[in-house]
Amino acid sequence: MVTAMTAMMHEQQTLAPAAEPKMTARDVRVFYGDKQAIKGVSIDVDMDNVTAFIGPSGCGKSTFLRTLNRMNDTVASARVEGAITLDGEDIYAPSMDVVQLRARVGMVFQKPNPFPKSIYENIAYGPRIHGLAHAKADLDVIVEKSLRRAGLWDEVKDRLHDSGTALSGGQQQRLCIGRAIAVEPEVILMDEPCSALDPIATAKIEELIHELRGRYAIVIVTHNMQQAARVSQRTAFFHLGELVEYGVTSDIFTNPKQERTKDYITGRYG
Amino acid sequence: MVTAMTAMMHEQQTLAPAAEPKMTARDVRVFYGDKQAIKGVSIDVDMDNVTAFIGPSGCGKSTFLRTLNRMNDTVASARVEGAITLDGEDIYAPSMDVVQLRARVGMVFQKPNPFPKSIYENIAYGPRIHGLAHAKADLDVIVEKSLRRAGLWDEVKDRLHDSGTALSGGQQQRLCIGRAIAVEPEVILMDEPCSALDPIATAKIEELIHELRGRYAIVIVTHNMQQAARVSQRTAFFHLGELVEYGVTSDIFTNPKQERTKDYITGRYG
Amino acid sequence: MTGSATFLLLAGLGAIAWVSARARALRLQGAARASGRRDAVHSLPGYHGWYVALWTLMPAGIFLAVWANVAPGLVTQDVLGSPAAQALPADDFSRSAILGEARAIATGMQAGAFNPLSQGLVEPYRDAIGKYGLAGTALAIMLAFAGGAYAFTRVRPDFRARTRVERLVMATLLIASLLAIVTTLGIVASLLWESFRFFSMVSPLDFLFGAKWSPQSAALGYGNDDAFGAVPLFWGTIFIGAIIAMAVAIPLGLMSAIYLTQYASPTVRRWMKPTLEMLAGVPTVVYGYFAALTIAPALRDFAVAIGIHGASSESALAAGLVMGVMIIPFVSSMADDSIAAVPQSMRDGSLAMGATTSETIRRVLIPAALPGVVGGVLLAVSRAIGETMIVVMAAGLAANLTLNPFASVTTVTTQIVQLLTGDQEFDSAKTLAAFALGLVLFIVTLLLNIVALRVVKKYREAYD
Amino acid sequence: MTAERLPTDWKSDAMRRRIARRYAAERRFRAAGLFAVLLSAAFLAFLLFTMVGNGLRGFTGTEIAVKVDFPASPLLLDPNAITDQALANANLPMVTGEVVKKALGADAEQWVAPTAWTALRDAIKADPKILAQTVTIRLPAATAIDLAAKSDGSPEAEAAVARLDKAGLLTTGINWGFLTASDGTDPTQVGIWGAFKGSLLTMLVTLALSFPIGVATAVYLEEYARKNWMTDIIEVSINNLAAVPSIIFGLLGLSIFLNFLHLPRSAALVGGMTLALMTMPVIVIAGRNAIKSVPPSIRDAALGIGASPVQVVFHHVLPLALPGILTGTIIGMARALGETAPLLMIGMRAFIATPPGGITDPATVLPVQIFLWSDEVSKGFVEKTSAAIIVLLVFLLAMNGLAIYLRNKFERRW
Amino acid sequence: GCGQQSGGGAGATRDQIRAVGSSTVYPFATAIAEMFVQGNPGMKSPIVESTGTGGGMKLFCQGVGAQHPDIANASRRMKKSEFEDCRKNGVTDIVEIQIGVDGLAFAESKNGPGLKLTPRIVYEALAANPYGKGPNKAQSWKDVDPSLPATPISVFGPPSTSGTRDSLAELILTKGCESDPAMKALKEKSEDEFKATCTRIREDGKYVDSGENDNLIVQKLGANPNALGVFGYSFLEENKDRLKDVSINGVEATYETVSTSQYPGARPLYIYVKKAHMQAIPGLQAYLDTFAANWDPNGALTRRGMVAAPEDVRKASAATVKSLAVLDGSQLK
Ligand SMILES: Nc1ncnc2c1ncn2[C@@H]1O[C@H](COP(=O)(O)OP(=O)(O)OP(=O)(O)O)[C@@H](O)[C@H]1O
Ligand SMILES: Nc1ncnc2c1ncn2[C@@H]1O[C@H](COP(=O)(O)OP(=O)(O)OP(=O)(O)O)[C@@H](O)[C@H]1O
Ligand SMILES: [Mg+2]
Ligand SMILES: [Mg+2]
Ligand SMILES: O=P([O-])([O-])[O-]
Repeated sequence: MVTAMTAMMHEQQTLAPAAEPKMTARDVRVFYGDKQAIKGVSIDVDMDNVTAFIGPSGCGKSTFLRTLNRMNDTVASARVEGAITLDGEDIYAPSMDVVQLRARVGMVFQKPNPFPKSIYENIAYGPRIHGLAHAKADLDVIVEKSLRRAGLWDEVKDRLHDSGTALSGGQQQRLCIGRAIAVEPEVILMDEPCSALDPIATAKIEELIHELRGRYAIVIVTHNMQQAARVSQRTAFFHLGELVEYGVTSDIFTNPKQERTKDYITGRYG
Repeated sequence: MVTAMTAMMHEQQTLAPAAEPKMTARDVRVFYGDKQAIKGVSIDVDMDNVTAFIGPSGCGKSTFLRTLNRMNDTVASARVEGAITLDGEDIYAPSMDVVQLRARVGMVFQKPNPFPKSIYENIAYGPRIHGLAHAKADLDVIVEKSLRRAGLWDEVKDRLHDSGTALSGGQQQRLCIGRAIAVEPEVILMDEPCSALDPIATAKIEELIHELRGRYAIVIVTHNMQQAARVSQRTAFFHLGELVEYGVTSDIFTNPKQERTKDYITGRYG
Repeated sequence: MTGSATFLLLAGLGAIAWVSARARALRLQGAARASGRRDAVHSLPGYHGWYVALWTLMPAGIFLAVWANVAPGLVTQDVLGSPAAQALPADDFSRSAILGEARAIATGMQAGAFNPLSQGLVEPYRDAIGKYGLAGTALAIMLAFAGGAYAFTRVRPDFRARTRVERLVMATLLIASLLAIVTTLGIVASLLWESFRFFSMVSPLDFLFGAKWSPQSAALGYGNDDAFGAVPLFWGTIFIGAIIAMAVAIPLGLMSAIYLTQYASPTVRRWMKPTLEMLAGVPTVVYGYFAALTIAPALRDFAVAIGIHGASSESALAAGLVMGVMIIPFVSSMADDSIAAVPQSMRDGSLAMGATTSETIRRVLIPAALPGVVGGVLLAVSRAIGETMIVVMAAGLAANLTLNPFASVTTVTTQIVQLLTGDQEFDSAKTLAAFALGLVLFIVTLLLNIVALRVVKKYREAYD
Repeated sequence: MTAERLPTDWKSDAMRRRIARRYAAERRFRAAGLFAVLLSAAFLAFLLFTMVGNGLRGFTGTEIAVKVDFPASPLLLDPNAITDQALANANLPMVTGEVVKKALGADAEQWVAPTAWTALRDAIKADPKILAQTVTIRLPAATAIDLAAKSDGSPEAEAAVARLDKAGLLTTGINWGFLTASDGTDPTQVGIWGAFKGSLLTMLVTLALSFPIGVATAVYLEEYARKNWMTDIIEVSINNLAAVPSIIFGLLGLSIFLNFLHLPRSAALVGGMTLALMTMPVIVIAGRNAIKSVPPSIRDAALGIGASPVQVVFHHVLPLALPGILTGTIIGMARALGETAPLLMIGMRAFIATPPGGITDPATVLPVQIFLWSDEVSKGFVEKTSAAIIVLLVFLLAMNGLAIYLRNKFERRW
Repeated sequence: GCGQQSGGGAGATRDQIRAVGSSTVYPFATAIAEMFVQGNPGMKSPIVESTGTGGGMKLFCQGVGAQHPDIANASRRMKKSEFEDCRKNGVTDIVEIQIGVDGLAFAESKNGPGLKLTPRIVYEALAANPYGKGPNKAQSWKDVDPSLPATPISVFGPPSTSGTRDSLAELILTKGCESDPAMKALKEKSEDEFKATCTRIREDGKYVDSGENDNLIVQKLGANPNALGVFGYSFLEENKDRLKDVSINGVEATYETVSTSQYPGARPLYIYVKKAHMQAIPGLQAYLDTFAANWDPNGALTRRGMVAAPEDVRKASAATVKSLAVLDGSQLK
């Protein structure tokens, strides 16, 4: 299998030079009640590379991802320790406004979850609540731009006022990406964005991620290793709540340093 | 990937000689309302071989399987056309008694579904309703024999009166197989019996299937190709409601005749 | 200045506050946004508007609410001081009636004077009301301006107006939800207090275990001893609500649910289910009327015809039967839910063994759904024993301890109504007994519900 | 391993008989289910049929045409000064009696309703000029005549009806007064308007209190409440309140609203408050279920782009939950509208002949009016009671129907 | 309308008359209420609640003020204890007006056995403890008096707080009880014991206490041919087609016999008015006038089944309506 992987790597884009980290996590521990789901993870996410989190089910990928925009706040039992910064600012500081944080760190979920409103309203919602547009015209511009960036414009431009839920799964997921883009985030977190999609839709999303790279810091959780290999430049391998290995994607897949990583990517478990 | 498959085949048992078919299906079409789910499938199932149905999700494997014991009768919108026989008798003939048919063609489901009764009662249920045992002693004999055949006796003999739902997933699935065996069926249909189980439990069930082979005609649906390769002697590949290819398992995996089969087993889709 | 004018004025002020604060926020934020820092701007301008508007309206509103309670007293003081008031009669009620009338005329709520004395007081009233109205309005406006101004100075691009406004919303929601506790406490307090007084006159043991109920004789002054034995009431309640009604409702409800969920075609189900639910929508007074007028006489004639002794025109059977019919939808919808909650795989498993549908239902579905069904039945029982109108209209008042369904029995709720409507005797044990009965009813239905919900919940969890 | 058992011989006689028996049992069971459904439905049909059968007649009334020769009547009224007071002072009841006697015979006075003179009054008021003329005025018939004309009555009444009919003086038509009049003592003259208005005012109070509070509570509990002892208490309270028998709320209203707070007895305000306490938990529970059924992914989506928790609820959750909340509210209101027992406790059972003007005026409500009429002796009230029941049922069934419709229409699978 | 606020001693007003009390008087009070509205255009209809005489007295005596009723209807005279209670709560000036007479009627279904009763029979059939000789064992009327049929005793009657029940005790039971000389002697010895023996009614189901609703009793009799009902004469009058009278001492309750007090169950009907409310409640005087205008033998009330009071009583009552002379508590029992 390892050879198959390596083959895929060849298609992959080259690694961008190491850059100033956009977000940093230091010794992050997350607890659900008494149960520790993340055990001291430190990681840097930079602007120019797509970072992939891989690991077997239940290892804490989603949990960790959600600490990055404090979506874990919505889980009553969840408790986060350690330090996470965005542009050097501690996002768990009391002075941090969560609402603003989430506008800056957007999120795309596993299952496409458009609002049961029109396509237009789906995109316009974020700019509206954040006061990014004052006139209808501004909003129109934002909607078009976001849909274009999400690669959905051509498919939906004639039916902007149809319901977002009437789109196909892949279109819905691109709509959600467009919705996240519309508030001009700095970081986009994606939690298994393709796992509910068919291969063609998946290919589209992967292509989109390529295009968005550089403009936003992107973190993507996946348990499809081929996908990680295809879309990311850096890969973090989680196991049982620990960050086992973090490095350049091609290194991780071709030359893992840790035994556990190797076992995982060669399919011994997971 | 193909090579990996072939390696697995070597462990597989040899194909039994072609036998008198136990069940035959001729040009079977199934409709859910207006939607056609099965498009003219003809197939023979014999006593001595395990037959596997494979194919991508939604291709109609379960639907076709359920026509074999008329479980589709319970779906109000389902309509079956074509001819299916059991020992030469048309099972859709008005004179066919469904209750009897289902006792003769047993079924095991994807998710283990023991009744919320004791282990003993789970097994005894079928014999009781069919009046196969008259005295308690008869019933005890049947329960023990069925549990032994299902490979569960040693694990549960001391707690026959515990609830069947208190068993582990793999044990529950064997209990369900035991339950099906208890009414002395002639055919056993299994719809992805291992997909809810862990590898160890899966191995146990596969072993059980080996042991049951020959005594019952066995049809198993799976979308784990390795499993099909391991347990079956004949494999039917379904795609979009059609039977694309049907033949000796090792042929299908090493030397598929159809392009679609080949694409599927090499992982291009599904 | 009248109340509505003040109200309009304040509303206007609030609107102005909203608009101007919003405009200011918009302007300031435009500048801040240009600076480029994302957290330079916090809340949408609208939130600033709301923040300032709330500060404008709330203090003034609270003040007005207080003022509305204080001012009439001040007005009356003023009027009483006027010369015309000297002629007022001394007795309080006539006096306040005259004052009230004068005020009604002064405020234009009444046209002419019924009492000549009040005519003279109209002018003083008008003056006083005008004076205090003006004072109140002036103070309220001052407060509005003060509040608004304070809030307005806080409008800055990074001011967290949204957080403040949302905090108020949250507080409102919390307060609303506390009302449930207040209500419960109110019920418990009123029941406990009156019951306590009752039990200081009648021993709780006599009440709970006594077999003779004749509050009438207690009221006639023959003493409270053995007049308040509630056992016949409890028996009547159980006989009608838990035995006869359930004997109707359980089989019919359960079998209807089974038929509609397992056998009926979708069309039949679509029509019959709401039809049966309509049985629960018929008001109980209609059932009562029906039971008393149609069912009870028929049953009595029947009983007499077959020679049953002691048949009464307000038989337990009539009330129980009709109540049972009313309860059918409760039982059937609970049974429906419970059966639907049994996983489909269970049903498939049984059918695939060659069981017939009825065997599957009786041997697999019902046993699996049993806790849910039992919970539903308990809820239905609790509903039946608390049901009032049917028994008030169709059951009797005779506190009999009998097993004869054609005889008349009485129930807890009937007696509560009897004791409290009409017969409001002097603070006798008799009136208070109604509250003691209410307390028992409350506790019993509470326990039934707690148990039922437990059972249902536990069972639901088993399949989740 | 135990000895092998031969495969079952399904064709054996014993097996065949067994299967026949099982199928028979199956048929019996199924028939029992059908029987249960039909019996329940039949009961409903019987109830509705009885009510409609008895009640339709309540919407009709009988009138007797009486020739009135005003100049010859003992009426002293100045046609140019017709005021309410003047009419009230004119002793019209006596005049009416005389007029009827003159037109129809000495024993005819009891054929017209005791309140028949109001018809005379209204005629004069409508056109004072008739005071100088001889006109034919339709006077409402007395209960006995009314019943005899519509179905069967006492022999004397039947005889009178036969006589009047022969003379062509009797007409039976729709009695609009039943929808516009209020309670009274004469069954031919009573109407439901007063009780209906009382119901309306009571429901208004109930809705105004229970809907906002109920929805706010549901939102708080479902979306914001942290799991702690207070939330637990609120939750337990609400579940319990939903199950408390309605009469207990009446006891609460009596001892707190009337005896402690001294709010007005018999008023729609108190009735509405009492019923609101009863309706609120229904709305809370329905609201919570509706809110719960909004998929969490919608909340995640909104939170994920930086909506605040309050925005999430007000922009997304509530609009989506609204149909469910409304369904619950309608059901709760329908229950409140049909409720009788608690209102008896707070004195809404008095004789009130003028419709309430506001929520603090004494009032009664439809179901209580039904209860009161059901206790009236006069046989004329039987059909009026059933007619009032029809009116109430029409409203309730419409409300329940609307709720069922809403539920089916908006029942969505996410 | 709404918007009335209380506070500062001024303001609690009511523009509707409010009457509570006897169910026997209720039909007359509502009829008068109706006539009052028709005769006084613009006035709101009085509120009449049927609570039973005793219940009405309790509400009536709770105090003076808008939240308390203005009028108590009674089918018996106010009791001393009630008067005291009123006084305690500040209701001192009470105007007593007799509006008419009613008979305590005994009736059975049209197809009933046709009983003929005397106070003694009624007493022996209904007393809890006839003549103090132990619990009442009579099961059928025949057990009480051999001349009567053997139908089981079953009497629907009013509850303890109703004036009708008091009348039953006073006019019938006590009379029947006194037919035994021993009881007369007991009366001398111990008033209380006499009362208990003579007026306490059995509670074993033979006497069915039917709540504050005479109409209900009427309806139940229709369905129960063997039962006897006790209620006001007007209800009997209204239901002549369904019920028939049961004579007492051979006298049937008719308009004649009741008005001349020849019928043993004849009793006066009263309304009690708070003088303090006369000034405060609009229309109260007019309401009383309406009563006075309609209680003549050919007035509207007799058409509703009331029996007019003798002429002298009517005159006295009319005078009271004018003068509003206050009741002197010392004459009460
Ligand atoms: N809300 C929660 N409450 C309690 N435990 C939780 C919760 N969410 C997740 N967990 C636990 O935390 C651990 C990490 O879960 P997480 O969802 O982050 O895994 P994951 O790597 O994303 O898995 P998957 O690939 O299945 O999505 C798991 O053991 C999970 O059971
Ligand atoms: N009850 C039903 N009503 C309508 N359509 C159905 C129903 N059950 C299945 N189908 C449709 O029939 C087609 C075949 O479904 P089926 O369940 O047989 O597929 P499958 O091969 O078993 O898939 P999987 O591997 O996911 O179990 C699908 O398109 C499915 O959506
Ligand atoms: Mg995850
Ligand atoms: Mg399948
Ligand atoms: O209601 P009563 O007339 O019997 O008091």
